[in-house]
Amino acid sequence: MSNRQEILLTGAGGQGLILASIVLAEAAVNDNKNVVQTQSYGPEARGGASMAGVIIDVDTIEYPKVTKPSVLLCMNQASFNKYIPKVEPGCTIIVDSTFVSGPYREDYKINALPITQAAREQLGREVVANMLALGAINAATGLVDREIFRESIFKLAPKGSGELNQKAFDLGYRLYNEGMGQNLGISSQTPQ
Amino acid sequence: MSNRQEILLTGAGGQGLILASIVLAEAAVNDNKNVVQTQSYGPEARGGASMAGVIIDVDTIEYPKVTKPSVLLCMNQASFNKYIPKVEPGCTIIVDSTFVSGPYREDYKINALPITQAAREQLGREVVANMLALGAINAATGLVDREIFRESIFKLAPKGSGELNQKAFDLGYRLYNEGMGQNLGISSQTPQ
Amino acid sequence: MEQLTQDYLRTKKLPHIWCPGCGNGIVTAALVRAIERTGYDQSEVVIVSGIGCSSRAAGYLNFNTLHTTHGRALAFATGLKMARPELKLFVIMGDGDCSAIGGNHFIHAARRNIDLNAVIINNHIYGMTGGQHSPLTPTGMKATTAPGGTLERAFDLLELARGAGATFGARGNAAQPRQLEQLILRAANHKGFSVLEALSPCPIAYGRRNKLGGAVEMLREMKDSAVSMEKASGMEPEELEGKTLSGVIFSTEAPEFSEEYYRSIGKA
Amino acid sequence: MEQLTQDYLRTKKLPHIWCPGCGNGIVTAALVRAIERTGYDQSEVVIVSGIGCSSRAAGYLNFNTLHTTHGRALAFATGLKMARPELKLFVIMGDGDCSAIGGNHFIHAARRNIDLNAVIINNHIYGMTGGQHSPLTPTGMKATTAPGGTLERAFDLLELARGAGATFGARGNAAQPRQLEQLILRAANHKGFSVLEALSPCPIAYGRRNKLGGAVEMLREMKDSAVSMEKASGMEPEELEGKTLSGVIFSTEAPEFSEEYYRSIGKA
Amino acid sequence: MSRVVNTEITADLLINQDWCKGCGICIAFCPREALFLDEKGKAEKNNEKCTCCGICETFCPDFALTVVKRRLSADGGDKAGFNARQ
Amino acid sequence: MSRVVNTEITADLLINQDWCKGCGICIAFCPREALFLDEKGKAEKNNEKCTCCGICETFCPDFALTVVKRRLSADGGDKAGFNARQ
Amino acid sequence: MAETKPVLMQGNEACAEGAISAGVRFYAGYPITPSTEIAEHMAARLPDLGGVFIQMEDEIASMAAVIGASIGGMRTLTATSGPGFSLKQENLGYAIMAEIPCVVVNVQRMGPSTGVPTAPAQGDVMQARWGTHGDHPIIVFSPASVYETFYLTIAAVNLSQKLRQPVIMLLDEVIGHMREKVMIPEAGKLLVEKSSDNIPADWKPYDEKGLTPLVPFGFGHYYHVTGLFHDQYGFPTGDPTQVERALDRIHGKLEKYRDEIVLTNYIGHKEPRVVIITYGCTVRSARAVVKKAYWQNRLPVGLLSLQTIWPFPGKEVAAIAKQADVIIVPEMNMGQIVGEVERYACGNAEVVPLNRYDGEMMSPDQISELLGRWL
Amino acid sequence: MAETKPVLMQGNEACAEGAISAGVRFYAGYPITPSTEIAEHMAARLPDLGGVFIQMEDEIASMAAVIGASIGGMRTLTATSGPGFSLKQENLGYAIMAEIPCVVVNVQRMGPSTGVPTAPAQGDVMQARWGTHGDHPIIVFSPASVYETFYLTIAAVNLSQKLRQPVIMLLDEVIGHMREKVMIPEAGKLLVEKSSDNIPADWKPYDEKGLTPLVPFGFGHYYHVTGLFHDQYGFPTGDPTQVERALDRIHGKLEKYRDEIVLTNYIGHKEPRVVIITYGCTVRSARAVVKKAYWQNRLPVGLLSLQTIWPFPGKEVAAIAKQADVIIVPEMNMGQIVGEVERYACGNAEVVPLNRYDGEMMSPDQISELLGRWL
Ligand SMILES: Cc1ncc(C[n+]2csc(CCOP(=O)(O)OP(=O)(O)O)c2C)c(N)n1
Ligand SMILES: Cc1ncc(C[n+]2csc(CCOP(=O)(O)OP(=O)(O)O)c2C)c(N)n1
Ligand code: SF4
Ligand code: SF4
Ligand code: SF4
Ligand code: SF4
Ligand code: SF4
Ligand code: SF4
Ligand SMILES: [Mg+2]
Ligand SMILES: [Mg+2]
Repeated sequence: MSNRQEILLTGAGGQGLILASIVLAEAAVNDNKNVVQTQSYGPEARGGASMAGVIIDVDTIEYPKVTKPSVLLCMNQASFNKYIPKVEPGCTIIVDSTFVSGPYREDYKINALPITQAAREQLGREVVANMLALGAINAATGLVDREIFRESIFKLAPKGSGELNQKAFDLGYRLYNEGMGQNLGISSQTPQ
Repeated sequence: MSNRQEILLTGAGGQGLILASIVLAEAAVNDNKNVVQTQSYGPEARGGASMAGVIIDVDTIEYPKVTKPSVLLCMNQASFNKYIPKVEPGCTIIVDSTFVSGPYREDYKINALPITQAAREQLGREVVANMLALGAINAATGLVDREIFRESIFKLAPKGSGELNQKAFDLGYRLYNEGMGQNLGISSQTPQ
Repeated sequence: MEQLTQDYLRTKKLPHIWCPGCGNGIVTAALVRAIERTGYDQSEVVIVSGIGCSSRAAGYLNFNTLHTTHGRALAFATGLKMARPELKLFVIMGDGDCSAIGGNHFIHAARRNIDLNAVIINNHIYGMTGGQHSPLTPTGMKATTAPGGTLERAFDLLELARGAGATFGARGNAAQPRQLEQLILRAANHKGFSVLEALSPCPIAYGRRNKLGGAVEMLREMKDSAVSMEKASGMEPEELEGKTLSGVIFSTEAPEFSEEYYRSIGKA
Repeated sequence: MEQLTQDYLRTKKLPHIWCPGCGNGIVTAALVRAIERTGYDQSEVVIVSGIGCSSRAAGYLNFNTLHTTHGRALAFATGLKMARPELKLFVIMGDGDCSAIGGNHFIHAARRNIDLNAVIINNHIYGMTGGQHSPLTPTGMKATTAPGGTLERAFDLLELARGAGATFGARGNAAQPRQLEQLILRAANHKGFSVLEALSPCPIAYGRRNKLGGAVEMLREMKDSAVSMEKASGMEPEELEGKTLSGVIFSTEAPEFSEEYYRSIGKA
Repeated sequence: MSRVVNTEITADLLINQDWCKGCGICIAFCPREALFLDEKGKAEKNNEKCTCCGICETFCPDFALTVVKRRLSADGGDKAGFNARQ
Repeated sequence: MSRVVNTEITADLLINQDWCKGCGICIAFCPREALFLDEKGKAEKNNEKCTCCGICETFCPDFALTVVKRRLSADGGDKAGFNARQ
Repeated sequence: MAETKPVLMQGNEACAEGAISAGVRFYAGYPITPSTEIAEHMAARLPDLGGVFIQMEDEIASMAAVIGASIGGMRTLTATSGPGFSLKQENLGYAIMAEIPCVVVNVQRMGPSTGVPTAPAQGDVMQARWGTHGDHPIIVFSPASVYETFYLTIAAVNLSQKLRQPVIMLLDEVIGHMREKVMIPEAGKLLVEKSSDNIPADWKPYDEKGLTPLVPFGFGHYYHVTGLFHDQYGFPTGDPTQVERALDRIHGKLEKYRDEIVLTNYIGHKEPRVVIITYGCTVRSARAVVKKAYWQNRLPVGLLSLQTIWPFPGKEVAAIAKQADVIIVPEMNMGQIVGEVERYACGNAEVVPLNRYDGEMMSPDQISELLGRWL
Repeated sequence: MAETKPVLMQGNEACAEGAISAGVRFYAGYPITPSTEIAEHMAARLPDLGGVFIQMEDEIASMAAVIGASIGGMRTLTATSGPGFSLKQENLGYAIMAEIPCVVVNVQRMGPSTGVPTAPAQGDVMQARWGTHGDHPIIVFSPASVYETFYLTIAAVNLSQKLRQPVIMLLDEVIGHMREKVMIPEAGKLLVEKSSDNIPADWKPYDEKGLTPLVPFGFGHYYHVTGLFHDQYGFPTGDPTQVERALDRIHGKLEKYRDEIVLTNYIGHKEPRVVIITYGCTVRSARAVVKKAYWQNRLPVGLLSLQTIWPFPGKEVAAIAKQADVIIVPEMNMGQIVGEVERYACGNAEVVPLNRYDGEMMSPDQISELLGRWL
């Protein structure tokens, strides 16, 4: 189980996290890895919190649920508050500073990136924030071959939106690389 | 189980045999005996064969079904054909010769009485044939105290018909007593 | 009837289990004559029924016969019709079967306008279980579960069907067996869901308790109170009091569901 | 709404689980205002509901509240009403809850004319399970189980109720909340079974898939297509095309079941 | 048996007493009073009166009555079971 | 806060932002264009424009809007929560 | 209890009368053989008692109406048979989850499906335990006589009220339809055990502390009743801790009051070699056999009859398995309770099923023939 | 079977796709979480394949429609979850009695009643066996992965056809909703096993001689189908001999083909001291534990996973009980299959239940903690 990577995507309903987890899982499959994707539903299908997990391994994956995330994405404050205490310090943490205002504990390596803001301002569409987040995650972890990932995104995107989504993915890379210096538990962005 | 009396009333639906069995059972209760009454239903509630059993005992009655009848009443040919082979020679058998034409085997003590015919001709009402049959049975067996039986009949009869039903019961006694001599397995009546 | 009986009835199963004078046999005979007149091949005809005295008819009819669970005949029939739209399905139900436990499937078959021919034998009572009131028992009539007369209001089965979107509704009765045959035929020729209510005497579980006389008296009363649609249109409301409309009560057109479905998948 | 909210809503349970822009809240608010206007004491009012987004309203209403099983609310309510005829029961159902799985209880409550106030929140879809078509989804509209648009015909819920014998039927919508409140009040004051169909937007499971815009657009369209009974009577059939009748669609009188029952046993 | 003979067709009312339950419906609805119950309670007909009109057939709940029409065929024989109803 | 003052009654539109989900319905249906979404996506009002007509209250799916009318009582104090609707 | 004049009574009637004696005043049902007489008896009796009889549109609605009426504060009963019992399962589960008292009678008939509607069978024993989805506790009584039917129905009503838990009366067709002499209390001497009328001020509908009476609707306690998992106040929750606690609590009720619930009866030899374990009408045949074998012939045999079949009397069976060499389990099915007996016998005694499933009652002869093999 | 490109697939989707691969062309259902994706997938796929998708008015109607379509000769499937499964029971019993093939999927959720609709649980295991009234045989599969879901659904369809017996796919929410990499056959390579098309001239719908294919309606065999006990021709009978024979025959089918039906899988030590027995998604947690304990640490442990839970793999369990000292039975319920394990272990091994019933998946930690006690 040494190769097991557990990725936890958290945020609010409507932020496209479940779709992102499926895209990630699909990309991993195309990259010839074993993968399991799960999600948690609230008491109802509507509103509220949203959480999806992806496990990637070269071995067979037995237990399908995320227990010790190696990657955590928090797309809103509530999920940040809830999940940060549950991960171990080694975990790669990416938060959307558009919605999350900390506090960024010093003992965690937290990449606070203005994900939704960048999607809105630089691509004109908030809805692609999820792909942008995937770009940032892959930039940080190299979970999946970048080209295969891009292709997978194109394949799964709704008709006509393939390129936009790929752009968002690439923007995620850029954002992550630009933000590299700030992995200090403190976001460089003032959240609004 | 030495005192166990099993009475089997058989015939066609509509001949009032189940009611007769209930009246007999009620009479037995009033005579301070233990009693269980059961009936068998065909595949449907309508038409076809009808069968009711009454078990009377001074002891507690365990198994509630009739297996070795001590008294058998056959109110039509079909039931006669079906049940006669199932009883033991010691059984008291009463058949309604109005509908049953034999054959009356020599090894059985069969009382063939024109039950329905008598009800129709002497009382003007075929429907009381069942009470008439009860009279004949009690005459033959003395299962229940005659007076208690008569009272029970009055109690259970539909309003206004108590006396008619008692009359039928008494007529059953008379019929049995008149027919006494013919317990030879051969009916004195020519069935029509 | 001889040839029809030989062909379309399972004569080995006769005599049937119904009580003397029960209207189920009269309606069944009319159904057989109507089926013959539709011109369908015997192997294309399916009889589906629920549970009840009336539903036992399926066992006596020599077609593909499906005796289902209580109240669910139309749901079984819907599946079968969708799987094999070329078959001609008659669905025999009792009043309880159709309108009590089966009420939901009835209104949904009407809504979908699926090509099933519902034949409801309405004896105003649960016959098979010995005489409990049904949703078609008229208010005030007695039943074993309404010893003082039922307080409930009855459905007008055809109005219910109409409200649910049915496109054909007709009412006949066992006392006018030729007209009944004719109505069944018209119902069968209607494309879409058709409802045929056949009034029928149950002398044993209904007539006796309500002192309606025997089968003959019940049939006579049935005949006397029936008023055809044509006649009714010329009558005053007071004259119609206590009468029962008979004939085709309504008939309209709408897309038939199985056909629409197969067309939508490019198969019709 | 402040005092009403404090008294009649379980404020601790708010904000509710419904999506932004969901009409359930608008209808629930109208219901609360109408209940206050009936003058019933809070302790006499019971809210019964089935299962669905809309049925979750029961949990937010500060009365005696009974959240039952899917489709069965009216059957639970019938038992409760018969046991405690002095209580005032409002029965909240979704379109699927009431007319799909619950269709049979609906028509039988109508037939019995039992004094229950059915409030059906019709969003034309199964909201809670994510957007499958319901018997009230108009033909051609899309749903997860009808990706190409549903082929089925829809019920006219009020015609169904009428056909089943209901004595009161009204239709309002979330885009006319004052009128809706008024209609709920009139339904509540009706003696016997009353049916109030409240059209309501589900922007998430219905609007989005059918490209109807957001909640605001759906409400605007709802308002535009609503035509009151009075207005409609003066309109040509062509003008009425695509319009929805609103207001009290029918109202008649008939004996109420629980009252009849208690009278029959000498208790009323 | 009753025979209504015209040039080509003879007709018969057949009674299947095994199926008859003696309900009396046919008797009540026969326009000719041609039917009665025999001593075993089964329907029986009066040949003189029956016109083979077929009404009783449609009324019998037990499929016990059948009007059979026989067309005299070219070779003079009977074609039994020919069914004249449409 | 907006106050429509006549001799005896003042009215207020209260907004419970904790319950507001920012659906925008109130904004669309306010006849005065008195409402808008603030930067957190919650409804906020323009005091100048609002007449406390109460329309938005009936439209809000989240029970987040309330028009409160206060009657000036004899002793000059406010009677909060008086409910003017019937 | 003062017993008076003996009367002749049918099993189904005894069930209805027992319920009435225990204060049941609401019946909702849908007719089905062989349970219909219960409905018919209720239809005749309840109106005069000021109670409610209603025939619903189907069994699902009947179950729902009964729950609704219970929430209104009435004691309630519904009766059905196999096919209807299957239909009631969803709402039966609701009553368990929402802890609404009610008594559900299933007069068993030969299944599966429509089967043989008028024939006796004991085929619904496992269904009575497991018929509704999800883990749930259940109490099931199986009377062996008209007399037991009367008294167990009373116990069912009272236990149901006390524990706020549906109770099932699982009758055999033989018991439901037979008439027997019984002694029942004088009319008027009602056997109603009242659940407390004094509701504490801090009453919670699902108080974790233990049994808490149901406050009917209409008394100013604005609580919520739902089939979702819920907290002490009845409000929905999906929180794992609360879910687990809720399940523990509804199952715990039955464990805590186990001795009030589990009724069995042993007759026969003190140190038996062969014991018959059975229930329902089969007890009658077994008793006939054991009476003869033990009382007449002093053979080392015994009979454990189970009035309560669920919760299963495992303790009692385990104890017997340690004494006896052989346990015979006659049932009018293909083997249902025998599985539980095997489980609790745990290899300590040989467990021998004896099954009859042809739609006829198990006869004493069948049992004694098998018994003979070990004696 | 030629396996091709790996794809990411959801469990519910795999169930639908498996069914389609096995020739299912008819789906009737009613939506319910967490099974709805099966319906939605069928709604998207079947029309293009010339098949029928219909959303019925409720679960009862869905079950009925599926049976109707099967009689019309189509291969059919319906899917639901707890509450809907309870509602389907009556008609499921009909399919068993009338021997109509069909596959019924129950994607389990946390019950009883409405419970926690989105939470996983294995609470319907016993209901799947005993949910409908009367003695009846049943086949129930419980897959542990998306891959198994695909192949077991194919097996379910084919077995159902061959035996003319409904088969139940009992999925866990976890399995139904998770996506996994799977290898499935190329499109077009259908896995349909055809039941014979050559109908013998003397075909009887319920031939006593053994398996006989269903001749769909419309081919000139005017036979009768009923839920009543019936003779070889399908006509009702209440005759005790025939009733008994009919029950023996429908149960006998499953015994005769037991080895085709009962699928289990053992991994681990050859002479284990502790064996875990489990099914469904719990297998995943158990396998994680056993892999570590046995493959990494060479401890004497093993895992028997049950793909088939009914008919219960009693033989396999009995064999293990004779080897092992301890059998651990982890289940996401309060203990259901463990009862069967105890029965077949028959005292030969200590049987230890491990239960989780808070709406969360059983974790490997829970299992290894318990396992640790014996190692
Ligand atoms: C689920 C179920 N509930 C109840 C029954 C019992 N039952 C059989 S037929 C019937 C009603 C019969 O009445 P109807 O449908 O009017 O038919 P009829 O016998 O009058 O022709 C009932 C309640 C059953 N078989 N199944
Ligand atoms: C017996 C049963 N079947 C199915 C479901 C799943 N289910 C829950 S709500 C619902 C339909 C919701 O639609 P509707 O009644 O229109 O209410 P809405 O959510 O749209 O307000 C369904 C199918 C269930 N809970 N129980
Ligand atoms: S009970 Fe009524 S409906 Fe049933 S067979 Fe007899 S007469 Fe006919
Ligand atoms: S899904 Fe639709 S009905 Fe349900 S809460 Fe959301 S908007 Fe409302
Ligand atoms: S109608 Fe038929 S059953 Fe009745 S008496 Fe005439 S022949 Fe016999
Ligand atoms: S055929 Fe006509 S005339 Fe002859 S018996 Fe029948 S009804 Fe009478
Ligand atoms: S209508 Fe209500 S929820 Fe929507 S924006 Fe306005 S205040 Fe907020
Ligand atoms: S009260 Fe009237 S004017 Fe004021 S914001 Fe609301 S709708 Fe606009
Ligand atoms: Mg009827
Ligand atoms: Mg809806």
